[in-house]
Amino acid sequence: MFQRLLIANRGEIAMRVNRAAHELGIETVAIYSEADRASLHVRDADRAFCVGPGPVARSYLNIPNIISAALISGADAIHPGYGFLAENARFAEICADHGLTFVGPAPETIASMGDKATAKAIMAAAKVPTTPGTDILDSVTDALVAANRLGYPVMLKATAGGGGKGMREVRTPGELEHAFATAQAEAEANFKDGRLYMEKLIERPRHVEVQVIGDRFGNVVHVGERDCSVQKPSHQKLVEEAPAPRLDAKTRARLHDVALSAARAVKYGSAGTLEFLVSGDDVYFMEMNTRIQVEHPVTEMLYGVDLVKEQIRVAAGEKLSFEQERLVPHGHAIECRINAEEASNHFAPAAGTLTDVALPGGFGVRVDSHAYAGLAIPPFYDSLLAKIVTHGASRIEAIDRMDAALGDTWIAGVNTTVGICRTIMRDDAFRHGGVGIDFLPSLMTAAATPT
Amino acid sequence: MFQRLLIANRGEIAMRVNRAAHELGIETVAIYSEADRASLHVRDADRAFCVGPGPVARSYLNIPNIISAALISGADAIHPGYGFLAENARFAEICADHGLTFVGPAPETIASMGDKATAKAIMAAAKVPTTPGTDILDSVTDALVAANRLGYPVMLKATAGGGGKGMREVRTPGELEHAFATAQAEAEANFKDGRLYMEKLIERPRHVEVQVIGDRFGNVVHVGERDCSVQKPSHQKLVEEAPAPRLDAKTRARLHDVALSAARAVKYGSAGTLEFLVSGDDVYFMEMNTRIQVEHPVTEMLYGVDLVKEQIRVAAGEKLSFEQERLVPHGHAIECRINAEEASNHFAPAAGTLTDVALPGGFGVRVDSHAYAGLAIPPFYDSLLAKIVTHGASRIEAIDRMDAALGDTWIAGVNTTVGICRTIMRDDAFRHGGVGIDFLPSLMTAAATPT
Amino acid sequence: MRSAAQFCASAGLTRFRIDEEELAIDVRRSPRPVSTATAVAGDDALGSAHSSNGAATAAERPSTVLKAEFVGIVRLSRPTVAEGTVLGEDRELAYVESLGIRNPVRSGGPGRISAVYVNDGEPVGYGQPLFAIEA
Amino acid sequence: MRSAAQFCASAGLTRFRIDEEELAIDVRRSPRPVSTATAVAGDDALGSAHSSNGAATAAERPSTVLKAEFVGIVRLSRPTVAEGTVLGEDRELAYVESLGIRNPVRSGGPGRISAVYVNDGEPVGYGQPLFAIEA
Repeated sequence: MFQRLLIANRGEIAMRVNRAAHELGIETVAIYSEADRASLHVRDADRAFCVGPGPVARSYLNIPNIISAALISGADAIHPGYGFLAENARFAEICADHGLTFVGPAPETIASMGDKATAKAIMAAAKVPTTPGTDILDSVTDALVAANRLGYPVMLKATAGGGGKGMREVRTPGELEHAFATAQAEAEANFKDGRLYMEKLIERPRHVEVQVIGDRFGNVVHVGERDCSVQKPSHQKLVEEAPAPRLDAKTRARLHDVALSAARAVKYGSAGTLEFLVSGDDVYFMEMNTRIQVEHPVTEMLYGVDLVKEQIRVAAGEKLSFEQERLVPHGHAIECRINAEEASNHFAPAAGTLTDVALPGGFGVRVDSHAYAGLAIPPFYDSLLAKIVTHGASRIEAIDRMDAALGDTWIAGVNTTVGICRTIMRDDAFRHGGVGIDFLPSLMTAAATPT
Repeated sequence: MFQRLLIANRGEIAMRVNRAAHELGIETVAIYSEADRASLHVRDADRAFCVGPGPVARSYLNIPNIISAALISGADAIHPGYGFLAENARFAEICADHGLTFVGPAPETIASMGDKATAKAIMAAAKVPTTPGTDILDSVTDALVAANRLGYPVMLKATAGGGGKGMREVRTPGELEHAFATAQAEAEANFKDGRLYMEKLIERPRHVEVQVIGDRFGNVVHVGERDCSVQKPSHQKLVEEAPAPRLDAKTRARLHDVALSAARAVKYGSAGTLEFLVSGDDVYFMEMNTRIQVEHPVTEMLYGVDLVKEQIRVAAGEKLSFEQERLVPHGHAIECRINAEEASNHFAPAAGTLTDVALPGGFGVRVDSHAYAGLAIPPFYDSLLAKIVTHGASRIEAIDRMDAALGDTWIAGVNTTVGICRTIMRDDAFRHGGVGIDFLPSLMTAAATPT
Repeated sequence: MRSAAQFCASAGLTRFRIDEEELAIDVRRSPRPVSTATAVAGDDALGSAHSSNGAATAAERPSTVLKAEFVGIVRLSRPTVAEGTVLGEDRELAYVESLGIRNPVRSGGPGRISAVYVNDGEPVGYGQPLFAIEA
Repeated sequence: MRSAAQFCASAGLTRFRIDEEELAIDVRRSPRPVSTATAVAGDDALGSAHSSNGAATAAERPSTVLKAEFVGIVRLSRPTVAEGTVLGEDRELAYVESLGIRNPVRSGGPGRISAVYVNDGEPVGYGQPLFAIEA
């Protein structure tokens, strides 16, 4: 096992990794930006290094300072968390070059899954169903031909993309030229890579993803699926749950099987997630995230396994500590992301200082948070303040528990998503289960429209 | 089910009951003293009434104001939590007189279990093993005769006692007269009842208790045992766990059987606990607590059942929702009580204002707490600030998780028991398991002795 | 005990009493609690548990706040007083009905009603301000 | 963007740069960051994350704090300076060894060393004070 782990992240996920490491008897080294000097993840670690000023490019993406911090503190491994450097293949290589174990899959796996077209090709070869689509499009003319073949509506996507950037929905041939130009410009600006491809647009699908974890001996298991269909208009997830409600047993089993095949195809040796669009009985592979995800606690509560501890163990060369047969889901789990955001204003990030914080506890409630009264929220990072996860014997019990827990959540100083999450918990369509990714945008539109 | 529940308590247990009620769709009414105006339990409730000034006799024990608050708010039931009025049979009767359901057992059960001698007699009749002892002692002479019969060491106890008050250990005949007089005076002062009885002193026993819950149809189940041997010199519990470690299967089964017999003997129709002393293979009934206990979360985490919700359900006349066979323990659970106390100064209560609060979250960690930054701790009430409970696949995992979670617990403004709890988690004897009630006093003595 | 007194002072309480166990202590910040010049902004425990109270500014005015001593329903006595009503002598302004018992609220002497904080038939908690009277 | 600037000001930063996405903004509170009269109490992030900094009082003194620009091991250059050392001209006081690269720390001109915050061979984080120099 590792002696000392540097955690190349901040906030709640840095705290999550720190806890897992401490439970395993591993010393921890935190990094922080000047803006995060007072963050809990700094307090919780055994040692901490400031690696740069607030903006991410100079701190949490500052590879030389991060690697140097690992080396001078005697760390033997680096956990990247999610975001930042978590899916940066070059960073994983640099770690290896300096004798540091990167807690994640092999750099080649990160690279191939990070390129959407490559990922899709690999998956198609492994007989994983993918959305009908194209290779890289050389021109608008190519795009028009392809759209005619696939049938409208279609989606233009940046091959290097993520987070909804460089994506455009195209419903008629007339819209295509403008959409192509703007998507290309956005992709160029965000990823310095303007290449686009096209996919058939699956309308009002559900977003269902499958958690997998493998070791370096070729063992790989799935840990069930999560339904992440409740997404903001920006396609960012807000509420996640497991198991996926109202999914027939055959489709569920197919998702699990397909995810396992995919993970085996790339000899996957860490924790990862395969994201699918589900429309009726059809499942389409979207992408694979080669990291621990924000919403991993949903799966942990459902299966009673510690994914982060296991991810560290397998990175240290240990065998998976559980077999597929021993992984049994119990009840239902739901996560709400409490963000410093103004839901009624297009979820705009809210800046400020937390003046009052009381997070819910009690039976069946898990909280992962770096929030405390007095914390000034830096404007440089994402707006997640807390993840509240509830577990219940049934889905409705988990929902009612979440509703009650949100009622006991007190955060003052900034606007948060507590209110909108509560609205969702009380929404009839959500309570019925099985909503698509159009659910939350429609709900927001309805709420904004005076009746 | 009830429409509206008044919660006649404060702090974390009031919040715990409030949550359970909200999950059941019941409106809640809080009560508070003038000293608790800013308490979270007030914020969390749907409505709240101040019932008196800070001192408990004028607020949380102010029966007329509490009953009046229930009546004017349209409550149909009262949950007493633990402490305060929870085991006051007269209060339970007054509730009934006003058409309010008392969430607890029948007043007669509270009364008979509240009188230790009566309780012991009932248990003996139900063939529940009790500590060899006496009826009420009329004089020191009686006491000397009894002690000779039982054999030294013996324990003098107040028949109306609790919390270690009116209790005296007597190791030789020469100590008896003084012990009798002081125990009697203490019992008189604390309980307005100076009557004493005597029991054989079981040396260095373990404190193991069994959770039971019954409904009003005669169904009753046990929900396993808890080991509460880690007690302060004052006999107050500090760390509790389940299952009891290093208890042989036969003794464990015997405890469960005996507890069920006892609960059936009194037709027990609520949540309750039977406390036993365990010494080797011998088990001795101590007392029955006819309320939900501080440490109930340990059992909830181990069995995955919500005891408070179930307690409310059965009080409302519903049948128990689970059968004995469905109650299966998973892994191991440990609770640490985080008190505002100075452990190194005989656990003296610490007063002050909480200036910084960050409680641990994450996988396998449950927190029940009313603490937040800015809270001024009133001097009138008990010193509990937070209960941290961890669950693990194994006992050692639960302990290591607790150790790590305590390391991520930040409370500034008052002294707390975080440090001593962490010391316990790292203690070899504790980690080995099966320590007696002498464990913590010995540890404190050793820590106070310069080496 | 000292911590209790400090807490009491910091909480702005005018009086508290401890009569548990062996102790029986009654602390008052003024000899006549009913006519103490204490200003209370209202029973705001639910709405603004964290708001600082405005006692400092309001305490300058020589006004007495009569508060509920019992949890119950307040009933205004006839003739009903209002802001500005001048009382020539001690009289009953209202009573708090609690468990069927009428607990009278008296002015304690002559004065002018400067505020009526409650409506007839309203539920009140302990210590909730009912009337303010200027001498 | 404004919120970024406000945050920066409230955090007492002298300089920050955003060069993500379409923006490339470099904000400085003084034209020469290295010789800015900024007092820093020490890299106390671990020990006193909540302490307010003493910048207001110390900022009166005309002293420049040289801080580490890289994470690494600080090596004092020969001849080693100490508190009181007077420098006639710009010179290298130390270097921060980071990933095998020597990153020099220069005085930036003449002056008197008023403080040495680090020991030879000590690991340093970004922004950690190394020396204070009075002009």
